Amino acid sequence: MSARPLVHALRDPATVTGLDESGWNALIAMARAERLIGTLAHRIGDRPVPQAVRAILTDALTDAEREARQALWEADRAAEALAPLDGPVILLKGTAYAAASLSAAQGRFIGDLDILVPRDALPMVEQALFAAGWEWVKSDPYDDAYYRQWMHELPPLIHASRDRIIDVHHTVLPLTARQTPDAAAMIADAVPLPNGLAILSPEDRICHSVAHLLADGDMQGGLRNLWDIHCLLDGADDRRLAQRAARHGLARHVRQAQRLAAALYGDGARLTLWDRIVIARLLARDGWGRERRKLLVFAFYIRSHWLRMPPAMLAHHLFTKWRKGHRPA
Amino acid sequence: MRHQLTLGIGPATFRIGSAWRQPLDQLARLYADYPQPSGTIADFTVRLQPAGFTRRWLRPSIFITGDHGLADAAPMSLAHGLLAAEMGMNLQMALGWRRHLLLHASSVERDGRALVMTGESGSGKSTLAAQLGERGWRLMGDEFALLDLDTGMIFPFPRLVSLKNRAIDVIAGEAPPERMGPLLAGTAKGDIRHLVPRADAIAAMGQGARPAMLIFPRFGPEAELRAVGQGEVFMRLTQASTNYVALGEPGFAALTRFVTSVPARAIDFPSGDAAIAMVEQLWDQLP
Amino acid sequence: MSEPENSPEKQDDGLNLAVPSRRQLLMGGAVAASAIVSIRPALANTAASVLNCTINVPDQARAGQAIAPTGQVVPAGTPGSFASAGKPFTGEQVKQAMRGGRLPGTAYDQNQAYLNYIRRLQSGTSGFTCYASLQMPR
Amino acid sequence: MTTQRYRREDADATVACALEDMALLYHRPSGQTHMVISPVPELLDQMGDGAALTPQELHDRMAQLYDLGPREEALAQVEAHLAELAALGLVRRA
Repeated sequence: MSARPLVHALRDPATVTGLDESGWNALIAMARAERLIGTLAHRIGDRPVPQAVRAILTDALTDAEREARQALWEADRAAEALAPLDGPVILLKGTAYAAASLSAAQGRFIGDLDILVPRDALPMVEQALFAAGWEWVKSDPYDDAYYRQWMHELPPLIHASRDRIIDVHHTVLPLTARQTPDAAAMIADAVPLPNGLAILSPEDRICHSVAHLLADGDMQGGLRNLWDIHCLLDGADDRRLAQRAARHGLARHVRQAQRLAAALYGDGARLTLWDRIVIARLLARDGWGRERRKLLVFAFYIRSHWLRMPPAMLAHHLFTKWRKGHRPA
Repeated sequence: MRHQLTLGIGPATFRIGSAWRQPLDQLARLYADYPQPSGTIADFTVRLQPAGFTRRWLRPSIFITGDHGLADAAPMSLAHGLLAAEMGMNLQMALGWRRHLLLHASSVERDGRALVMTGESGSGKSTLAAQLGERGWRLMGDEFALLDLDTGMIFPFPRLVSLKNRAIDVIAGEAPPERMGPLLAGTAKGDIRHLVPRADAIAAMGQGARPAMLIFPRFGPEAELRAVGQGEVFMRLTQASTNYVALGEPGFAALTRFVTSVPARAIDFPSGDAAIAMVEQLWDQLP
Repeated sequence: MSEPENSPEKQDDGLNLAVPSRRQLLMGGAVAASAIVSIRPALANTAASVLNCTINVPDQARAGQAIAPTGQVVPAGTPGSFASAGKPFTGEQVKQAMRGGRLPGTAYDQNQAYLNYIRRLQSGTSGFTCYASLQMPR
Repeated sequence: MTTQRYRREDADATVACALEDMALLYHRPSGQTHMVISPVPELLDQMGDGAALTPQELHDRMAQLYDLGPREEALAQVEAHLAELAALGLVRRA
């Protein structure tokens, strides 16, 4: 048992009408575990489904709608707090898709607010956010220094009265990653929004999402990330995308993402061995919502750290974390 | 998962998976009289899974999770499996239910009208509801009261009543042994036994009632009665609701309708009997 | 038991709550104290406690620890921190202190630390704090 | 006294409900509920026409309807309340 039924339902929602009761239980549990229940509800639309399922899908759409509204409000508060700086502030990921009402946003779970700012604006941005009521999620000096030196973002901040988290990025991948995407070019080509914020250009949105999935992360929530990419690729200009990907050193990753999206959500693609391993990791979810293929998942977890930093520093980092009793979340 | 059970409580259907048979057997026995849910499509999945790789056999301990989970939920011993399953269902309702405003409150019904009682854990609301349930009131629920977003009616969630410590003997004296669950000794919250609601309360679990009074009960040194301002009632009910924020404007409309139409009292009581007397007296004074 | 006079149907869409008579308008204390409390279920510990019962500083589960000036709970004896209050404060006492008064038996900066702790009680995961603290053992 | 202007964007962004001892505001764009006491309902009411007002202008509008006490003190309080309303997004800096 893997997450394949979820992939099938997203690719071809008409097929869900053939599901029996245990099939529905499994589909709903894995969709919730992968945080794709809202997207699934949107894809199914008003096709006939059992009454018990209709109630669940309606709840999911209500949640997604509220989620989008709260995410846009959080962006509005960030725009308000950072307006005096009049430097570029670019929305990333879910909030960006919602702000530009892209297809990727429909029914999507959004969660934290991610923004991209020029690296030299970080101190002013940090100060402005503090003045407007944000504070560190956890004040741990080691994390703080580690983030500032090696990571592509500030430590996460949480707003005192709204309990919403903001991640401020100054580039796309950790500074130590093998690829070094051109953040300045992404900022320069950003598309302005009415509220003073901006979103990445269509090509850069894809490159950013691909970098997050294939060049950085341990693929937690990978099916959702790949669904974003599948939606963003729809109508993208392949030539410009290939040029942009090359500029960011992500050409290989973007081509792989195109194959994976076509294989899972599109009309199919010829897959390499590495593609199949990645797909096996993405589908590691069963009909009870449990993560499966634990060793494979753990291997990708180690890989994500390896990609972020050279071995010596990785050992030091893990040792310090272990000594401070940090359990991986 | 190795073992599985589907339960219908009030309007919600739960699919509970477990690595062990014992908790599900206990549940099935205690929920035997409950109407079978119309189908097996579940609103929520609950999982009782081993807390660690070896914990399936070696000193088995349960990690409670499901559609919604708590990363740092404390593992529980298999001996407390019944309680773990109950908490697993509560967790899903608290985090996932959207079809009513969920109030962390107990409720009972008499002649078509509902009495709602809310207060922190240990305020005696479950025990009081159970006692009223044995004295001519219909028990609607001891943990969650479901406020209908359109009509303002209260709907039941008649799960097994969880009795803690002293309350066990109080209720054991009033309810027949076959409606009492096993004694779960030494849980994180002391000794616990479950009480199966009366058959008529279970049969009527689909019937709502118009809320007529809200009470904030509290176990206290001496009997005391205090009116509670609407501002304070509203504030405390937003704390006692786990889905108020998630419901958005319909939640605001439902809660303001409740607060402006249902009179509220805070009662301190030194004993169960004193509490029952105060409740009956307040209820008789209702217009 | 009189029915409250504003029946539920009278829900205003505009904001014509204000009574337009030339009455004295309470403008707030010396320092323009907040006339707004934003509901967040995470307010459980503070708001409900502020209105009528008691607040322990820090809460019972962490009784032995101390309070840093920022209001965070730190190990007892941390330099610059204040020992726990020992006895709970009533809702009224906290309400007065938040409006510019002082918690009984506290020095100035000790009072600030305790108030920061109480304000910090307000942050927490939204929606679940009230439930988690009731069911899951700390 | 600053010349910062404040404006209330659209009146139906908030739903209000009067309780015995205070008023409740549900703010649709943020999904937040606020419990408010005087002078906040009165201030918002006076800004209902969406005009961009300085604290002084708002104070003078209010002073026609209410006794706000000594002008100097009341002005400072109007400005403080406006700043807090702006932080919550109930009004906007114009």
